[in-house]
Amino acid sequence: MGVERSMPLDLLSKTIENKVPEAKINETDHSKTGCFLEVVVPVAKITDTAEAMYDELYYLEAITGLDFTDGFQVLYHFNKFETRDRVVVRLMVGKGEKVPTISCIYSAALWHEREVHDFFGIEFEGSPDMRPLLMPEDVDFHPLLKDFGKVNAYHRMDEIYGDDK
Amino acid sequence: MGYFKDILVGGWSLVKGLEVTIKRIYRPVVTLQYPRHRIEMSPSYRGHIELKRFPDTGTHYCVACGTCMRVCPSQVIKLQGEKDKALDAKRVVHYYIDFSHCSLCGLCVESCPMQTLTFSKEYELADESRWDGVIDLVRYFEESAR
Amino acid sequence: MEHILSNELGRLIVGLIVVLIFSQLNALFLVWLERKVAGHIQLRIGPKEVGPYGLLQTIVDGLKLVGKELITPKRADRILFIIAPVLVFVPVLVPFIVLPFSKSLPLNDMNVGLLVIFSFSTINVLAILIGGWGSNNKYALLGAIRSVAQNIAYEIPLLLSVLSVVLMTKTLQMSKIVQAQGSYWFFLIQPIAALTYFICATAETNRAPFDIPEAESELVAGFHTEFSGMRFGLFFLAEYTNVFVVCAVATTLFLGGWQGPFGFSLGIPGIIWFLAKTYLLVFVIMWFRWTFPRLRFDQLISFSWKVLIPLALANLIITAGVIKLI
Amino acid sequence: MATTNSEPVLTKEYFLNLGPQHPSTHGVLRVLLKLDGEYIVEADPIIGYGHRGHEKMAENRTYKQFMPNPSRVDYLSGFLYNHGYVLAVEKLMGLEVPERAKYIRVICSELNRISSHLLWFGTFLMDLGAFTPFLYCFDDREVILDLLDYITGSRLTYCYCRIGGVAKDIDDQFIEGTLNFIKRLRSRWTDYHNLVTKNVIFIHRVKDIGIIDKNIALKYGVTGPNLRGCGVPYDVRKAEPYEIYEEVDFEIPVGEKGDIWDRYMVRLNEMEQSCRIIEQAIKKLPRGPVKASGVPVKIEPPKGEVYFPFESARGEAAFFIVSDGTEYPYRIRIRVPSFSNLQALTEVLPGTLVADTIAILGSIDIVVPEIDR
Repeated sequence: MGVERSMPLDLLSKTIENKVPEAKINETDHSKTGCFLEVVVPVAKITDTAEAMYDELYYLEAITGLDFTDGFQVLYHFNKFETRDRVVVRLMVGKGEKVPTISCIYSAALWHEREVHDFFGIEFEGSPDMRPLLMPEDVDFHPLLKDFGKVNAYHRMDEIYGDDK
Repeated sequence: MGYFKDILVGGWSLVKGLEVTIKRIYRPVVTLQYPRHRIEMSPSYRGHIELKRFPDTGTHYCVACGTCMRVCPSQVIKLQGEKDKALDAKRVVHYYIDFSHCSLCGLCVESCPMQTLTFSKEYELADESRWDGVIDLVRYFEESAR
Repeated sequence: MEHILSNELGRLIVGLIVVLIFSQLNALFLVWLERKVAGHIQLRIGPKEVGPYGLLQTIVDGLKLVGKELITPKRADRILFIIAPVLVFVPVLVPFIVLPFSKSLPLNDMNVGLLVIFSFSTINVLAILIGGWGSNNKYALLGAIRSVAQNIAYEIPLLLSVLSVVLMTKTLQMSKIVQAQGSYWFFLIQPIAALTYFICATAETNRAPFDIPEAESELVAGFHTEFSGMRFGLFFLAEYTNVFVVCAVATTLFLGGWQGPFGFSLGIPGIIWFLAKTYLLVFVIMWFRWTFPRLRFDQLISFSWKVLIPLALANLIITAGVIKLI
Repeated sequence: MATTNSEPVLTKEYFLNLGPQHPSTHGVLRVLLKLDGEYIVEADPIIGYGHRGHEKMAENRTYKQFMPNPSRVDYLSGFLYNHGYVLAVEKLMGLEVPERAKYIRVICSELNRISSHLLWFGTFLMDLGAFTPFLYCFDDREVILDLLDYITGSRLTYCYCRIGGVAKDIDDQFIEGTLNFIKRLRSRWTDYHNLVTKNVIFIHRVKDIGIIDKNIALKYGVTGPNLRGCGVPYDVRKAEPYEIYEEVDFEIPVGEKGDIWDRYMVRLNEMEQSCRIIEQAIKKLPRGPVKASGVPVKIEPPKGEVYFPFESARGEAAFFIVSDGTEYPYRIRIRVPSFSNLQALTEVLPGTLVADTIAILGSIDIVVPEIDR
């Protein structure tokens, strides 16, 4: 599917670079991954990145957690209403590391973060509300962790993402 | 003046609404009185699976290979085969499905190498106990022959 | 028998027994009718299994309700909770004493008949309030509060519209009001009063589109959320009896009671005329219910104060003026 | 009970649990309302009662075995999810699907969209207190269910798309039935408009109530008809066209303010647009196979990830799949539109009446099991 990106690439990249100089910005093939841009930022800088995204009128599609043997990944998918322009912001989160919340910028993030917390036990720092969302109130396990229940595979990050970079 | 116009327009819209419903009173009903009238199930209706009877031999071809058992996402199929000496081939002896857990995806039907599984047209499947959902397809097959 | 009937007291006792039986059967019949009307409007059949055309369905349902356990919630106010269903049902029986089913049939043709009806129908609100408050349930309380607000708003235009008829006939006696409509029915010369009365009557009986106190998509069941078994049954029967009563009053006031159109009775006995007209109005109320969405509570009240009351008041003043001139 | 106390009467705010068992919470949603009289001060939707763990299930099922699951995520637009999942896997594998299969999928998807909107129409009016439209809609919807039943074999939770095509070809009877249905649906609009759209009570109940404007939509990621109601013409079918949506001509209906009325009109117009898509697709329907030939028995997509969005009846839904190169997906994340749409209510509900709350809740068209997954 030859979907063209309808926004000039560098506009967003520049805004992000201004705010978060450490960000690694890669172009990705939309026809393969569904995203145009991949932004890898350090965990502490996610709030700034989210601010940059909000300034550019992106909305938050989803926050996804991924569990690997050597840490978590937290993926923020952003998109724009008027133009097709999906961006994925990738965080490499160590086990036990806390992620700053972005619910102060995107209200939508609150529930998504609660969900990620439910499923992976990743703590979001500064979040006003960390009650379990989908799980019952009294659960003490995180079902989507790869060491919970029946598991088919538990990989390191580079086993999946290593080859194509 | 707008005040009276609003009342009149609003009132008229209500009358139009009443007209729609009163017309329906004379229309024939669309519901089906189920236990008294029955419907034909559509040709691709999915009931629980059953063993297909092939007209040339008058029996099914299940060889208890277990493909369906492995492919089933809900693990509802359990089967047991035994070597039939007369035919010199493996034949199924018991084929259990727990229909209460089946999601009717049809993977077993599609993956069957002997093409001997099909969906039945059974739709009155209410039962008293959860164990009544467990059906032995071989017995079902034999009973349906009678 | 003759002797008993000629005796005033005997007549009253026999009448009361007949009223009790009739009101029960009537309510059961109306429940059946409602379900049938709803069914056919919605392209369904409605009850059909028990009895011919499902006529006995409601009786069976009633028996089921009688057999059910009466649950009183732990935190409820026991006295009020038990009183409420009784209080809601008794007053709706009183109007039957003065309703002029035919020329000779009003049980007691009091000269304040109309007043009796309206004073007793107001008790209904009190009962709903008691029931809603007593059940100590938030939905029930909200329903009760809504009901009170609604009834206060709708009593006024209701009485104003009735008053214009009373001005014309100069009497509160039901039979005299009917007799005054010998040549023409009052809804022809009092269309606004008739319409206002009918709308208010729908609101008064908490029927859709004014079923706000029991709005089941909002308040689950409103004031009778916590009532079970026959207590709920009494609320239910009272609602339908109430519908019958307001329609019967509408028939008396605006549709010529037991008389045929323009004085022609066409050989049909008065009671048949009366019941036919009443049930026609009941049907219209049911027809409303299965057509319209529900109003919101504040819209309902503003409709009453901004539209119905001014119209009824203007109508009353014009009527008074015209009568004075003639 | 009969306590006498001389304390002054205090009015205070109180909590009302709307749900989980309530006639109009469409499933098992619980909204904790903080009320001041009948006005809402704070609304806190509490979800998760219908959590079935589809995402965990996905990790223990092969790509093929997961096929029946997506349609159960949102049972009202099951076909769209089934379709979306298959498309995501195909994208991951780089699989090309025969033209005819694409057309068939789109026809069925749009039929499913209409049926979902019709159901919404009925239940929404039921929330407003009108019962009868519900039954009329079900009468119409029944035709769709019969049509889809005829080819897919199920009435609600379809599992008809296959990786690389569809399960079986459609026939003339289905096409004829579909065209007849469209004719029938179009003949019903006057009745619906007379009964509902023009009704003065309805208009008063929905105009200027529950406004979700562009700002709220951006903050909460509201998509679908709820977003289009406030005038943003965002539709995944146009923005990132998949299947044959690029080749058919249809419009994106939009509203102005984003109140209930706009959302209502958007959905009604969308049904008409879906009819147009179906008509065009049927006209263009090519001949040929309905299943790609080179689909391996074992589905083992290459390593990598894909985010595949598609337009469900309620907004932008998406499947995010991470593959480790084996038969089992490493992770499947399902982005459901109702999740974001419902969350926006925490901002929309305060200040409205209880009656409005029900209307707003109905108007955003949530399917609770979809949120809970």
